[in-house]
Amino acid sequence: MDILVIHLFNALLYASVLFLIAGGLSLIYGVMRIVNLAHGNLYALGAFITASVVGQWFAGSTSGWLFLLIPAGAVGAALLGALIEPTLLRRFYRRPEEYQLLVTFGILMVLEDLMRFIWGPYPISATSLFEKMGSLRVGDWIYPRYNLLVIAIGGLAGVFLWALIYRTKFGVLLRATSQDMRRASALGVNVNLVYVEAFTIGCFMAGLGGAIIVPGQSAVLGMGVDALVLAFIVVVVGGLGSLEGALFGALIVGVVREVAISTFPELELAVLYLIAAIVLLVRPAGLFGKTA
Amino acid sequence: MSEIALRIPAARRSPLRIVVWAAILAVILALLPLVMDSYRTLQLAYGLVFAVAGLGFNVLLGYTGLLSFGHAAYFGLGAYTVAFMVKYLHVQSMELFLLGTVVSSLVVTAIFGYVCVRYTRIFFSILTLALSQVLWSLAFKFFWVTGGTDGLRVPTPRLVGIATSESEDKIQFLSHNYYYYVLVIFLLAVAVVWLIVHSPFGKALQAIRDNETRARFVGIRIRSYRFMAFLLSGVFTAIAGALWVPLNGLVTPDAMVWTFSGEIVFMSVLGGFRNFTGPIVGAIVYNFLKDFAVGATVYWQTLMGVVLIALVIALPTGIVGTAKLVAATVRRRLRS
Amino acid sequence: MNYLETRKLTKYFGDTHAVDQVDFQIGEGEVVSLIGSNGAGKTSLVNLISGLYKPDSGQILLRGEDVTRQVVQDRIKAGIARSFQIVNLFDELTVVDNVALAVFAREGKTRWFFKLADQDHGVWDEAHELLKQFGLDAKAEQFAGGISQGERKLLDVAVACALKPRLLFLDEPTSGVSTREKAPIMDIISSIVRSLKITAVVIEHDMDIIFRYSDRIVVMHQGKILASGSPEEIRANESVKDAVFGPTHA
Amino acid sequence: MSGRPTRRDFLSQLGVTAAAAIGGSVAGVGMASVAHAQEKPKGNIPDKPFKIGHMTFFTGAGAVLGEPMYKGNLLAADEINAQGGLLGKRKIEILKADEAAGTDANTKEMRRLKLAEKIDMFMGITSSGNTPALGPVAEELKLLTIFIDGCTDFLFDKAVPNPRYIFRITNIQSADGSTCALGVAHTWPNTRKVAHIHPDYSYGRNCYDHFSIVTKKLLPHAQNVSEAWPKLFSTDFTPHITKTLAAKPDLLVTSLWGGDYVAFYKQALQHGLYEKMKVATTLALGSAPQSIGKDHPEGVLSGVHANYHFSYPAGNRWPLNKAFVEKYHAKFNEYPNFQAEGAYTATHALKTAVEKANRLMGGWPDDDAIISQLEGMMQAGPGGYVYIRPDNHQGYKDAITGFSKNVPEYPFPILDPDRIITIPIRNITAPPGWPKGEPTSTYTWIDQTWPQVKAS
Repeated sequence: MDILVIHLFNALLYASVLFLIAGGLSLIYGVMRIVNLAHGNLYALGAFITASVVGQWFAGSTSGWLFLLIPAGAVGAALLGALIEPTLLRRFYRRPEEYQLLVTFGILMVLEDLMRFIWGPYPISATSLFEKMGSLRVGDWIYPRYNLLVIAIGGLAGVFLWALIYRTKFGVLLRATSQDMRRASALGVNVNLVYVEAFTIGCFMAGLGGAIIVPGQSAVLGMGVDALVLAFIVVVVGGLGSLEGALFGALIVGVVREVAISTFPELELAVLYLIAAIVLLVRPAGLFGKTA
Repeated sequence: MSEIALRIPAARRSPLRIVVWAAILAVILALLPLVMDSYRTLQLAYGLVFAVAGLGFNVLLGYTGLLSFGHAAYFGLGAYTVAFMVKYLHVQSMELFLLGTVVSSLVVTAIFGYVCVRYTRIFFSILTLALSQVLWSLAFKFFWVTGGTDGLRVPTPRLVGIATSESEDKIQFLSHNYYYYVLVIFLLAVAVVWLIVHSPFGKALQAIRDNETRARFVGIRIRSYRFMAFLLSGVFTAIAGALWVPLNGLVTPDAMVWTFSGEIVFMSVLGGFRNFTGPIVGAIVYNFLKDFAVGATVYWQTLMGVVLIALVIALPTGIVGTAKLVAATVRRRLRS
Repeated sequence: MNYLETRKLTKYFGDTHAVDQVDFQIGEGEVVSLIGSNGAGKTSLVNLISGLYKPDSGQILLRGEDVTRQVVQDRIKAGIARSFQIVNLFDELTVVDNVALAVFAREGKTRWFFKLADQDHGVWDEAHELLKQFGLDAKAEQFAGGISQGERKLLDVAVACALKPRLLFLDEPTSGVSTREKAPIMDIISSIVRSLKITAVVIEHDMDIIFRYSDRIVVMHQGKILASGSPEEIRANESVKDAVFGPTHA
Repeated sequence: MSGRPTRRDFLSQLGVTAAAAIGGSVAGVGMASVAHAQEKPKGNIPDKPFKIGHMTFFTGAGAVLGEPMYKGNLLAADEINAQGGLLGKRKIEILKADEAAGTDANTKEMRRLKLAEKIDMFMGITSSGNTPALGPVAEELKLLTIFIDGCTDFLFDKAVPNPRYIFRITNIQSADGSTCALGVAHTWPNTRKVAHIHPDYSYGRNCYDHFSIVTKKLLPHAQNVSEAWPKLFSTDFTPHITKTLAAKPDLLVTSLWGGDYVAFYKQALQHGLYEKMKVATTLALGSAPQSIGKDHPEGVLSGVHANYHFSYPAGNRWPLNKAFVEKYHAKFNEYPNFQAEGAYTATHALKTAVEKANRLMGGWPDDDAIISQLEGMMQAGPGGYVYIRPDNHQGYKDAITGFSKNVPEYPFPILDPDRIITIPIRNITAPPGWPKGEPTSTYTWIDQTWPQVKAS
């Protein structure tokens, strides 16, 4: 029985981080109809920033205030997003997809190098926070408390986003722009502002995903490209542009991965692509998506 | 509309004139190894191989309007087909390799194509990407068959039944005998693809690209045409993969990974995918460019990334498209 | 026997009855105008008959033969063609390519891989001939995306005509064109349709055009057929006035 | 049953020793190569630079291994250049190339370096996926090459069975799994239930295979109770840890390395994994010694690629090591790993070969002369002697492993100096002439020639 709880925690842990990455990707697609291939790099950027702020600048500190520095990575990723959306991406919304994909592919390459330039080749992490929280006893098992914090943050981010989109004025503007940009624009919505805000929120989520993992895991070069492929699987399963889809997609991927690792370790990798392929076969727009 | 206004329709030229131009180009390509060092010749051989892949890829992107982000799978499939034929069937003949590649790629693209052509736009891109990653993870996982990350080695093949002796210099072989072999296949591929895209079938593909609904309403069965285009595209890309293996000497799952698919897209856009010659020029230039970047700096990714971003912003029609536009402007100026 | 007949043809979009149990007939060689306010179901009816939509229920009979389940391509073979309200062209092909493509498709030649399209002189001669009839021959080598709106409307019809249809649906052939250009466009279309004895259904809003060019007028309202008759009969019909032109239009 | 040796007998027959090692192979012979290094070269030596193309991971997650490799090469080149260069004349110039560009691009780059940049020699390579790709290319190019790592058995088993131009300096991959298993058999002979966590690529599988075949011979009662194969460069090992804990093993064997191992041990600590089982690793302290914190448990069998750890040979016992570690630390502010040592030793082996060849024939030696000197060379490096086998051009150095221990001198754990385990490499790798086998020649050699020990 206890082990089921542990497995559930593991699945939720993975799903929380995936939801933050894929949710951001999906949000951006939903509003701007652009698939950002550099999205995984924003996740990596969040991880590197938080790891260097918490793990390097304040390396000796044991203060509890350090927890408040975790979102530094999310803020950094959001700032970068707020910078590249108006300067680079905006001119591509009316252009064919191949150009959108390629410009973000170019950004991916540049960001990958930029992180190496700033942080060097070695993995960095911020483990003091992970250790500080210690472990929790579940029957015969002990489990890191920090992982539960990650799950909580993932859940809270989901609730917050839901509230933002369905319960605020900004959410109304966002949904209006997403459904019909021209009409929203005609009705006096500042579409450009909505775009930059939506993109920034999407990047913030990706950055937060990276930021919350570094106390327990580490920031390594190349993590962004891997994360992007996983996020793709999530949005393919859940439906591109759907936040509920991202949530369910992340949960499905989290659970399937946990089951695969503990029962068919050989399939850890392949099974995720297979789910994506099968879902696409049955429901091309994903479980929660709408076909264009 | 604005992008259409930028372009000029290709003038209808007599096939004779095109054949003459192609022949001149072929002669130049055939003479280049005599004046270039063996290293540059090898680079050109790589460029021609990728050009074959680009030609195939562009049947889908440029002519059918479908952006595949999974073409590395077919390239890698061709490469692995050759490696399997060496390992399990002890075949050495390059012609048999090419034949085997055509067969294997027909089977796989038929399955993938059947699935993929039901969708368009970004859904098509993501589906092709996901399916290519399935192949990649199989190549990666089934190491007892594929060698996993170690990959599979491919020795010097027999060309038109002539074996090369062990003692012969491999670089000499690759930059001469094999270069000309690649050149011949490349020219054949150019001829075949050119014919296909200029056939009524090719016109139908372009019609589907431009306007799916209207294409249906002139009586074209969209899906089966897309499926045929998918097959053609996959087979030519797989042939490129088969040609590439002897040059590289080894195939690993890297040849199937999605970022390599991105590079194939990069090449086509670099040359200009709305022109027949675009992907050819793009593949050759890309090859020299990446080679230069990797040699010049450890931050080669930044260099390539900046080139890509600058390209899509400033020269969306690629090298060939831009060159045509410049030529047309100059001609207009001269006339007035 | 009617050339085309629908029986209780029905299509819903959610709760909206776009086409509601419509029985529509047209005789061979007739030119019928389909009128009604926006959302009356005119275009939906054409979309059902031409095969763009699948009906929820009802039947479509072409020369007495049930074609309800046929795919678009088979209906085209049977002689049904159409143009579009919002121009549907192959924008990145030339004007003559647009027409030639329809000819190639009609002759089943688009399955040919290894034959140069440009060398099939029969097809190109036919395409140019058709363009001449539509007054578009001067624009033959321009991109279809680069010609004027009026020319695009004409080309849209020309592409449909290149299929040698027996039954042609023209969905607002003069919409989006200035009033001055409307009559010349309709003159060209009408003369071609009449000379080839094509059965035609025209959706239009411009009443002058409707009364001038149609043999018969069918009025739709809220998914149903409200009235059908000669231009004079329709002009006199009070309920049509209310439904189509609004009560104030006296 | 009389034919079967006991485990203890067989281990001592293999030469597995664990002690406050004096380093048998290390003592006495001393600094021969260093001592007569500065003889005046014979004949006319050109003074154009000697170009070495150094390809390793400068980007991506592999850079954690690549950077130290380059630094080792750089340090040795600086030392040689300070004396005027090779034979006092030819300064070493290093051209960097990024291995992360991909196998295909690497092949091209090697060709470019040789054909366009006209390099005299090629060094480097981290990934075991890349040596089988580049080895044959180097042979085709007739390019003198010393691979530092890329340690797969596959290179000299299959890809280049009869090398002429290529050499490899670090140990063979199969030695990692075998050394780890011998360490376990020696230290924890009562192990019954074994769990595995390996990165899912050839290195992980190779470690798994060789650990398994050795334990089959030496620990007949041991059985596998769990296997997990996380992707290389993963950061979340939570499910793999859960799976391992659920199987309740006596021992966990893992070949995770670099950032993967760091993330793994931090997470495992919070799950109490180290308290519930013994842990044996193949590369834990190998990739970047300073990246492991003092929170890492002591007494973990800590592999160093069966090759080198900067703390051994310790102190003044082997001055080459002391000097190397000090210079490296002074220059780069970090401690060298096996890659740095390998690249450093390889560069000095080149110097030795060039000097010897010059003494024999005078002038600048051609590649064949250098190769003939490298073949069969016994080169003293910081980690002890490395012997370059003439038949397969592979560097052989005694395998070492040990147990993690915190000492006051370093802010990270090192190998417990009192319990270093060394094994003569020839006893755990297939000898010359052994037929090529699957998955490796060493595997079939162990399987067919090692006795099954008596169950105790």
